[in-house]
Amino acid sequence: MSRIKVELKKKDVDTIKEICRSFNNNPDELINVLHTTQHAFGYLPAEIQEVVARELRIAVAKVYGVVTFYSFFSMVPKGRNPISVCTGTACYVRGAENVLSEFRKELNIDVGETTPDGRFSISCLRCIGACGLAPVVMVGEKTYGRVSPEMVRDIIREYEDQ
Amino acid sequence: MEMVTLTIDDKAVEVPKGTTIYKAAKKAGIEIPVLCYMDLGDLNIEHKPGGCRICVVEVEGRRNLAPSCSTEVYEGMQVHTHTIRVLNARQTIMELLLSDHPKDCLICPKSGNCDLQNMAIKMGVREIHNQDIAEVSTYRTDFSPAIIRDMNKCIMCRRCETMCNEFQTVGALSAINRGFMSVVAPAFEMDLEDSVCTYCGQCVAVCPTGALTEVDHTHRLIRDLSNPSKTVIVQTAPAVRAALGEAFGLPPGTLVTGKMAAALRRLGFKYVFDTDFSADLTIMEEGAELLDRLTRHLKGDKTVRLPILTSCCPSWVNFFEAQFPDMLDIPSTARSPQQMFGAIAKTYFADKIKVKRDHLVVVSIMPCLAKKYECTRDEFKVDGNPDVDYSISTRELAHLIKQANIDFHTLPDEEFDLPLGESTGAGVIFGATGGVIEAAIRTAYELYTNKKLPRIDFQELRGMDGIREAVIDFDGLPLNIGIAHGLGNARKLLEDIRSGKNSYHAIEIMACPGGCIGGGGQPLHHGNFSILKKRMEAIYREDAAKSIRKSHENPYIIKLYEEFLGKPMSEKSHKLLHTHYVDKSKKIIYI
Amino acid sequence: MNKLRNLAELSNLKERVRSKTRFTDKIKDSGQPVQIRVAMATCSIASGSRETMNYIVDELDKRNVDATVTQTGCMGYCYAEPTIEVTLPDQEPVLFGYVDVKKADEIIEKYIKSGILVDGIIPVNYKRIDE
Amino acid sequence: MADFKIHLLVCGGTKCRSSLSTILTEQLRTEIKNQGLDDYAQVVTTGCFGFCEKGPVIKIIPDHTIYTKVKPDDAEEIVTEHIVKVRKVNRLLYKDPKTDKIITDARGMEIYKKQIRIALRNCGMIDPESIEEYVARDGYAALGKALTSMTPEETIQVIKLSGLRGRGGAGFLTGLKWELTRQTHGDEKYVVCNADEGDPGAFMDRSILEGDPHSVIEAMAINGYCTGASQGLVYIRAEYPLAIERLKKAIQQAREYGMLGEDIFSTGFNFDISIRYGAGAFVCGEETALIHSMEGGRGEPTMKPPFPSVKGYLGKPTNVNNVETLANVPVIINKGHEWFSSIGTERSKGTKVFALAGKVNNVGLIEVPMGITLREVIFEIGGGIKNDKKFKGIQIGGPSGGCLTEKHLDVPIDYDSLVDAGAMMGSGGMIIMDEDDCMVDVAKYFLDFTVDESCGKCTPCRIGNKRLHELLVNITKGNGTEEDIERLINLASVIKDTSLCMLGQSAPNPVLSTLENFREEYHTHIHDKKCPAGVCKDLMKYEIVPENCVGCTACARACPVGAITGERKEIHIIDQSLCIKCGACMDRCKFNAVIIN
Repeated sequence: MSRIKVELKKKDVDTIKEICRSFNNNPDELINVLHTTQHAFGYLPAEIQEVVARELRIAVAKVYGVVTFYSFFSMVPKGRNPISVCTGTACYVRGAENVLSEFRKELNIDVGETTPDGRFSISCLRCIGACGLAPVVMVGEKTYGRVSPEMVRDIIREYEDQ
Repeated sequence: MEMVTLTIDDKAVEVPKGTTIYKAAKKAGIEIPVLCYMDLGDLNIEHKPGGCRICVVEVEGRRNLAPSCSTEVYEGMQVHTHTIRVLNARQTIMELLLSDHPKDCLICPKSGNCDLQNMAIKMGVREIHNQDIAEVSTYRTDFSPAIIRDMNKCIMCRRCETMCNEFQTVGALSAINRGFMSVVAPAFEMDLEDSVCTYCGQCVAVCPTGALTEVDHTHRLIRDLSNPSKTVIVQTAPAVRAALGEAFGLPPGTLVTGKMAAALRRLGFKYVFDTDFSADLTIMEEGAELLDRLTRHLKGDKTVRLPILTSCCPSWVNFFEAQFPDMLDIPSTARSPQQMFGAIAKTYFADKIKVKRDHLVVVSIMPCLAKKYECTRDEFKVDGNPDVDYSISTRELAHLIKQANIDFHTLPDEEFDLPLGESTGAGVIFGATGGVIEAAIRTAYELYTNKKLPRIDFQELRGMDGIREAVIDFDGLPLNIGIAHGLGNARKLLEDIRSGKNSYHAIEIMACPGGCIGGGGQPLHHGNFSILKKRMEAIYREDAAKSIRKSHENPYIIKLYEEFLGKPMSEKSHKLLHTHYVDKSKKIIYI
Repeated sequence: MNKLRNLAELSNLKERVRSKTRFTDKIKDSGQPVQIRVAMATCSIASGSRETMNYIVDELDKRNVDATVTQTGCMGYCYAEPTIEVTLPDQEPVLFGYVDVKKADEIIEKYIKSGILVDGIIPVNYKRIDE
Repeated sequence: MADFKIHLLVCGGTKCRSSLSTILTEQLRTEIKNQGLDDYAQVVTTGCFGFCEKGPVIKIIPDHTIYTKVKPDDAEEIVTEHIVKVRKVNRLLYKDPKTDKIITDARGMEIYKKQIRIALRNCGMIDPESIEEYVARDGYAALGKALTSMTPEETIQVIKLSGLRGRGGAGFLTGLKWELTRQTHGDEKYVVCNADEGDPGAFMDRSILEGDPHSVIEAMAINGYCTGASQGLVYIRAEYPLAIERLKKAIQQAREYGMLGEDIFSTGFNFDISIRYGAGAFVCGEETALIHSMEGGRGEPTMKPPFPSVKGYLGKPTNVNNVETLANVPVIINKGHEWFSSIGTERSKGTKVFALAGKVNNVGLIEVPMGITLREVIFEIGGGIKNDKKFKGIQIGGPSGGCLTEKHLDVPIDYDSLVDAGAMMGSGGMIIMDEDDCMVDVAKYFLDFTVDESCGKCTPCRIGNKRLHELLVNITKGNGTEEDIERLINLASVIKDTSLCMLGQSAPNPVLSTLENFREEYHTHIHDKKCPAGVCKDLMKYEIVPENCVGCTACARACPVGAITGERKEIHIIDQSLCIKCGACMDRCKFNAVIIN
């Protein structure tokens, strides 16, 4: 898992401590804590995991083991406009693979990567349950249905100045 | 106990309810091959993740094959351990494991002593299909001062993870990633050196492949021994002599002190010394420190903290430096015997034989991997030159003896050289859990009470229980002693101290099961405590056979103080024989 | 305090809600306003049901139509999202599919105001257990 | 404004349209106009009736007549007879094949209603964010009934007798599972709702939680009452934000209304629910992995026994049930086990919710009685194959299931028949595939999924499935050999035989079932180096037909890798060694000069 070096500010550490406290510093709640923390910071760099481990009094190796186990957790920041291509079965048989490769080609990044300007990142997800609209692409919170490779450029253009 | 009867390969077996098929088969004399499974019997750790699936067997009426290591038997169960279906499955699984494993057995440090290799031989895998299109999981090799992690060779048996987390509670290792790329690693795949690893070596001791091995210094040693400008001297730790024989087929518990000394001499060491000597020295310093703290405490000095903790185990030192930084002031400041030996060897002894410090190479033979790290610590260097140049493990020594074609069995028993080879029984028992504190009491009692010890053997301090405690009567003063071996047990004691739950005066802690006799550098005991017990008996046998059994009566120790050090805790002693500890805990740094 | 302390209180609540809202295909007595349910599950929202619902609420208000609009879960017709169900007084509920803003306008104007069916009806193809 | 007395609803479903329903609509409209009935009758097109084999279908309102197999030529007769003379056109009426009776009034006839909604009873019916609407639909009556008039044992007995089996996959008898937890002694017990719906292409549980969260809450409370647990946990996918939001609201409301909390219905029964989030790991659908995940660890499965009912969450007895299973529970309590067990087949009772997706016209969420055939689901409820393509296969049970084919269309959908056919019920994903889908590619797709989702704990799943996937990739690249098939079969069966959990044990199913049902497609890839469906890129060759090429250079400009060369006005050539098969040239060519070979 690739990662970047970050420096935490005191207020960031306080935020993490507060999150852990809201789950009673209970190690059973590690995954909920990580969810909340990722929500607050956008990703889970090593430094944040160190704080979480300390607050919940568990080994940081364990925290890292959990972070790398679940695909939802990321150690690199996502783009400002995270693009998620659904590769669930319904989307796959309706051509999600072609849509995905079009995004990769257009943005010149691979799945799990972020464009150098930090604008876009691509990830795959398995079924958001909108199979009726397959293939489905999400950009941030917005869902695009029945996406064809031809639509990819237009979708990207919508976010170009963001 | 409720018993159940089952048949295994048409043999009827009766076993207690809850027994696994593997153990039931064993009872019936049927050996089922296992790979990830590890039974550390007396340590109360039975590692059976059911991960490798080599041990699968056929159970009638069951849809799929059952992992025998983790499937419980039931009444009337019918098990077949070697059907064609089973053999095909085992062979296929073995082939799968090998398809994701380097095939550099010829130069692998584990070759010849590798569970995976043995299993491959047993399974008769002769071909790995489609290897040309098979992706192989690869990881960066991690070189630390003591342990090398080559995770390309990891088969995910997870034994190391169990030792590191459940037994030692160090928490340096965890399974990471998922699926094909899953592997055991420190957090963020950082180097072990940067992690909380204590180098106890228990992971290395249980690793079935070449994934975790010790840093091998035998090549360096051969080069040094062949360099005429260098004077190479050696010290051997107490626990080595009680286990080295196992590597040559001798039964566990065979003492090979004399043969070992002879072998070392034949290997070309100029002087063959004994760490037991510096163990006696340790007692002088640590004992004095204990008495000093104790006396001040009894006088009401509030700045003194008790209990005093032993500090001769380097893994234990690493442990409290990383995980209990708030308690750095309670362990004894006395250096470990290995380091005391080095400090004296490169000053007192170097002067005696008129060899310059940097021409003198001090090598230690240790049952331990953390010792490899300990001698690299900056505190133990003078102008960059280490007091102990490097440490090799019992296993490496055995290998070297074999390599040099020395017939170990026919070697005569030889003595250690003087002066740093003379020791007392107190020095010997450092090798077993409880031994350091017993040695300390033998000396402290006499110094404190000015009376002769009514008895020398303190059975109440010996044994294999993870945490033990005893009260020793110091002529009216009841001295509360705590003993722990295994860092998991040490953690419990430390947490009790932190919360003020116990009131020990002195505590001995050893990181490995059984103390140094179960060290990470010893011939593999596979968790079999009977082997550890045999080694322990050997240690106490050697103690009992010694004419002098109290450290302060060692004539060469007395001479060392007279000629060189002055008295325990003198200025010179402080400089050469004591150390300080550093806070190695991860600090949360923010801006 | 909303707590339901016993079965009688539960049953009272049930009757109270039922008197206001229709939950069956059976035609009941008049007196209830037009009732509109908009499917608002993930796939509906992804297809624009939120826009449809907002439009309907605003437009009914603007056009002075007395109606209740509520959200509901997945109606099952993913292929025809957004879907809405319209129940006119004294009529069977009718389900419409592909209800974008334009369609919604048509439904309000023709069906809700005048009872004229428009294209895009989805026949209910399942049995309900309370009928 | 016209005041239509009669509405003619013409099915505009894809299947009916293909049998000329569009022309029929026009004919009807013309006829009505011709007969001057413009203000009296109106033709409206509708979505699919789910009665496709009898299409095109017309329903006439208000008298509920249904005409089947109506041809455009029948328009005049229908208008003249039915509307003007108010006489039914008998020959077009539906004849019940069982009784041979002609159905004149379609009301209550419901022949085309193949679905029964039990688990989905409130979905699309009530406002999921209103506990009051749930109560209005008999909500919390079952909890009240169980708490006030039934013992836990009696309640379990009802569930047992109903024959309800777990809807999450394996189909274990729900009542039995509850009983096991009840019988285990423990100071504390837990009930868990498994809402970690991970099958790609399945969204039944999400729909239930989004549409009717209270039914799950009520069932969990009943589950807690029966097993002796006062704590419930919902383990839900973090990818379902709407479901989470509605569930949270519902839990809050249930507390407000006293349906959760202390002394529920003044009976002294305490029960509350908290939520734990999944984080994107399919394997966490497996109960032991789910429990480890809830404990804050890696979601790795462990050996059973011990079963969660004995040693589960925090080492306590734990009863795990799937969302859909739970959604059935209140109805069973309310309507009785006899009612429930009257639906379905001998060994599979009740209904099953499926997410019908893929190349089918009516993609959607359906709930059908057990025992219905695949044909009915695909061709009636599903409205047939999209774009009139040829049906090729149906994947049931997601990555754990199997791919069934034409010859299985009349297999009844129930736990046992599906297993016999080589698939499994699974959680309810149903993906329809047509002639454009390559079955080797589909197998590869599912393997890619399981390789990605394998936890890595056991060898056969960690390495074995990876190797299976590599073999499939090799075949789709045209490098496969006949021995690879043998190898696939052996490897697949060993993986099934030796993997630790259901994920690994069932991962080879898509390979084995496609090998079984579509072996010739593998052979074509291996021997002819061709992909009949035109999916496997490496077996495709883009070529320029010299006769059609005008040398416009459009293709060469479109090619992202510069694989096309040629001077203006001269025939262009594609360098196969450079071509990445993106298809850009083909899209750009206006002269049909680029073809796939």
